[in-house]
Amino acid sequence: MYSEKVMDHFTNPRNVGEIENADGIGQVGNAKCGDIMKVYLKIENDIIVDVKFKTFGCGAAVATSSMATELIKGKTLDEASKITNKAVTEALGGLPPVKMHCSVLAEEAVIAAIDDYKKKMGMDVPDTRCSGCCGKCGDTRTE
Amino acid sequence: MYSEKVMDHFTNPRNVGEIENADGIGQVGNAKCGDIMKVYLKIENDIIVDVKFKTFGCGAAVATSSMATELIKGKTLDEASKITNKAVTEALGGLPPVKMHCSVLAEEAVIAAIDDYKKKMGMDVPDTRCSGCCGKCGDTRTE
Amino acid sequence: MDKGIIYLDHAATTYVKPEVFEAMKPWFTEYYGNPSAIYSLGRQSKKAIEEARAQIAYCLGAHPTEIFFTGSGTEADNWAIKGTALANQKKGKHVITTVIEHHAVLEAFDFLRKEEGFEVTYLPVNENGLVNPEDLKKAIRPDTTLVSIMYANNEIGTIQPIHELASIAREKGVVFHTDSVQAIGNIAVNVKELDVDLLSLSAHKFYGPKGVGALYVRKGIKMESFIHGGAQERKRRAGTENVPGVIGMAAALKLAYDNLEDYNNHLGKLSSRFIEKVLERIPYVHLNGDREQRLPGNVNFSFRFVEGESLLLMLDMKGIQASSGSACTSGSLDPSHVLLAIGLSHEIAHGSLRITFGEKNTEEEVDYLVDTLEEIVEKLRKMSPLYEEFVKNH
Amino acid sequence: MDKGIIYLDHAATTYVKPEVFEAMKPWFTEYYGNPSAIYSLGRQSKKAIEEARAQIAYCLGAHPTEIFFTGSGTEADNWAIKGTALANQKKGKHVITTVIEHHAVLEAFDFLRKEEGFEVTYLPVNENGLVNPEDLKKAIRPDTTLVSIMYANNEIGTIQPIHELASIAREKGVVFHTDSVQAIGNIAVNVKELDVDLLSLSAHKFYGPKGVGALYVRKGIKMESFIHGGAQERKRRAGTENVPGVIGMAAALKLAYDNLEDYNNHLGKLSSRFIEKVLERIPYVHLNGDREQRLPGNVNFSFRFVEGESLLLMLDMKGIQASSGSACTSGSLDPSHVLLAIGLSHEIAHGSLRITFGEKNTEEEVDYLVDTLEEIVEKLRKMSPLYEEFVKNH
Ligand SMILES: Cc1ncc(COP(=O)(O)O)c(C=O)c1O
Ligand SMILES: Cc1ncc(COP(=O)(O)O)c(C=O)c1O
Repeated sequence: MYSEKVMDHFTNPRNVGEIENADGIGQVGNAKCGDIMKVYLKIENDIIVDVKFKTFGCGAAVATSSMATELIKGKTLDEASKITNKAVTEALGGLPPVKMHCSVLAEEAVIAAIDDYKKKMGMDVPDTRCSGCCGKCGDTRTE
Repeated sequence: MYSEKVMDHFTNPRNVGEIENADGIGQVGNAKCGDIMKVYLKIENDIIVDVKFKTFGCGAAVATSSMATELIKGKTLDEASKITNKAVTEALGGLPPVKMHCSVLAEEAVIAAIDDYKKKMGMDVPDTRCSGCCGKCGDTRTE
Repeated sequence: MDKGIIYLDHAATTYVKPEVFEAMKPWFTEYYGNPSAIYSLGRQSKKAIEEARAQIAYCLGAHPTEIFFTGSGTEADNWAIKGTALANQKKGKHVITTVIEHHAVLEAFDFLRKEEGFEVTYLPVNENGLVNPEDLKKAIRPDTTLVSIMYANNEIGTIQPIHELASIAREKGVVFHTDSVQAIGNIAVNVKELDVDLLSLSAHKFYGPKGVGALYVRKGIKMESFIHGGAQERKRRAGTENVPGVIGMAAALKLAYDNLEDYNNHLGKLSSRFIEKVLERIPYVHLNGDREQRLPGNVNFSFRFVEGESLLLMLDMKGIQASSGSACTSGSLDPSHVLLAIGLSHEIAHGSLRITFGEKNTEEEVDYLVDTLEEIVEKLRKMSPLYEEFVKNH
Repeated sequence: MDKGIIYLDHAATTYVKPEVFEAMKPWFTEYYGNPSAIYSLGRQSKKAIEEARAQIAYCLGAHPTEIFFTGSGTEADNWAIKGTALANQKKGKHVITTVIEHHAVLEAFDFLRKEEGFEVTYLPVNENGLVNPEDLKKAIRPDTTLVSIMYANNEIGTIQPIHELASIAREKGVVFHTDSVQAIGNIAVNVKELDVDLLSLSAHKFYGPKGVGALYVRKGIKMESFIHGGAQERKRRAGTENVPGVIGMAAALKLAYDNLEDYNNHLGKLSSRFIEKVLERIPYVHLNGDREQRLPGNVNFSFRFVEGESLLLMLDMKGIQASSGSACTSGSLDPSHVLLAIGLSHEIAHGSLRITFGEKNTEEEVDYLVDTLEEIVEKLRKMSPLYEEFVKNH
């Protein structure tokens, strides 16, 4: 089902944990959907110097969380904001079609954490960003 | 499918053949139904001294023909007239349900041959007797 | 199979027992005649499948002419439900089932509802998964023609009071079907004692082969054929018979009935040990299903703050093969309809683990399972934002 | 099997080839995981059935997602016909088939006709059993939604011009199904070259196991599910997969395709020898079916004045296992609808004998068959009142 890379990130997820006094925290998803991801950011000079996550979810959710945090670590906020579910999945060598929505969760959690930081800093944050399932559950339920 | 006794009568049918100048000949069934039986009788003093048959038909048709001729051989016409398909089947140790109509054929052929003799002798013969399938084909087709 | 595998998913399927396989073997390559053929090779096959039918009938307390072979438990369910509902639709178009049926039943009813204009009443269950007979009584209407209630649930193992339920239907003259796919082989099932009209089974759930099932149809029950064609199965289910399959099913059922008590005791011991140890060692755990009215080999737990698929994957890495009602394991995004029906929240339903023991499992395996589970649940909770939140708030 | 048996009924069923059985074997007892399960044992089964599907697709020139496993050829036919006719009934309720189809097809159409209010046109065949494409052209109406024409006939072996027929349907936008249960394994079948929409097969006709078949469904074809339930077969055919069965089917099909030319030559030689010798030595014989457009291993004779069942029983006593279109072998009282459709009288149809050769048959067996036949036909004619009459009149 899952590729070796996915299984590696699931079995040995990178960056699991919390950051005390994190500069930005984002949580998306909900227990109803079966997937929750929470991201903690430590930011210095607009650079993500540390990132941790906690995820309640399936193998793909854990693996994408792990990969997404790896991808943004050391990046500027601008670079990190451009993270896409496509990039996360590609870095993992693909996901089964029914699991694609999990990669969206990781993208959204990262963005939510960045937004949280920006809000705290008094910066402008577009309202249109969603958090939670964004209807993705329903989308894939028809598979 | 068939009992040993049926198979015995099918493999070694008794009384197969014709009788030249037979005193009574009966033929029932038709090729449409897949079963035809023809019975030849040699009759002396109201007693069936010889009987032969020819049958076009399935294993059960051949076996019942054989058994029916055995049953009437040496009998008086009156006794022979009372032959029933039930008696023939029982003597064979039973037939599969779908094959029961074959035993009717043997009964009818014997009766037809006796009737033929009686007619030749100028005796009264009830008209109601049927010859041929007597609708039996249709009856069992719904099995 | 790989040395290290501990198979704990006997409700999903079972291996074919060696004795069963031996019984099937000659019918593939040696005695291969078509049972419809009249020559010796065919008659031999015919005789064998009729003996298999008689064997199965005997085990179930039925008459051989009441047993029809199918290609799966799902086909048996489909045929039973569609076949009787459609045959009796002039009498009425109301049918009854429960919210915790297997998809094979639920989707057959969906078909009746959506394609054939039937009205379906879904009986609820209590928090243990039990149907209340009073609910059935109330649900039956003059236009009700069919009730279908599963014998034992595949997820939580709850066993329904089928005799009581069937009697209610009988009294009102309504046809009663039970999907006994999970029950057969685990508990003694007798159609006459139960007084049911239709009953489905599937060989691969009791150490028989996959791809063969059967439907018991009480004599006189009016129903349509489902698969049309040749004259097999007394013209009610067409298709060349799966000769090795039905022979395997009969052999497996006989073995099951011969060893039922020992098997039950064995499973019961393993289950009790497992339940006790888990409750003792792992906090925030919920045992699903009824404690008494359940299949002896079924244990269904929900581990809070943990998601089922992750749990399964980690167990798999330790060689343990188990199942979950988590959405993620099914391809849909909703967790098991059964777990929701007994009142679990989505979160808790997502964290379910189903263990179904079988004949070869041992107490050592149970202990290994508990050790492994404790470790994995802890690991997963450590990375669970739900657990983090819970700890902060308590 | 008994030493002395000569099996000449390969159109009824075949034994499972040893290589095929070997391929199936480990999947009963060793690798028994449910393909829907996510742990390793399950994934292994899933991988195996997907490989089997790919293998079958490759042989047939289809895409793997176009292959669906079923529990028999009959189920594949039922699903194809009912599934498409019902899914397209808003477009129209006229469907077309032929008078010589297998019961699996004819009865599915009967169902549509009697239960669902469809109108069915039955195309006739000529005296060799061939459908005239012009007849199909004329039969298609604006409300026609489905045409089903068998590839090769199971009784007389006649092969239809499927590509030509399918093209006619394609032109008019009508779905085209072919029952290729008898063709597969005997002749090369490629769904893309044929340009058909649906095609049925059954493993036990090409040295695979009984109780497993498949339906090719061209991508984009609108059809309803037939067996509802779990998410197997991409939610289109529910039920736990018959893992050893589909693996056996794939192995058998591969073997068949790898050896098709040799197999054809072998069968062709046996058939020619048999036909020549019979025509030379037995009078009043009629060869049924087309001399050119026929399955290489099929020979169907009618022996005048002789009834088929008796013939079969006597052949059986000599160890020869063969088949007949006689009414008596089918449980009904009408002879084969196929033989009547090609214009045989009842009498001649009753006297038919179908010989279908297989890989292990030899020329010696053919010679023994001819000798035995000559003897038996003579014996039966001697006791036939029809023959007596014939002789008297000639
Ligand atoms: C032409 C044809 N179609 C369909 C079938 C049915 O296949 P099965 O026996 O697998 O149901 C058969 C054989 O019985 C057949 O010869
Ligand atoms: C309760 C229940 N009913 C029906 C089925 C379907 O049986 P099968 O897999 O043989 O189609 C299953 C198992 O999958 C089951 O557990």
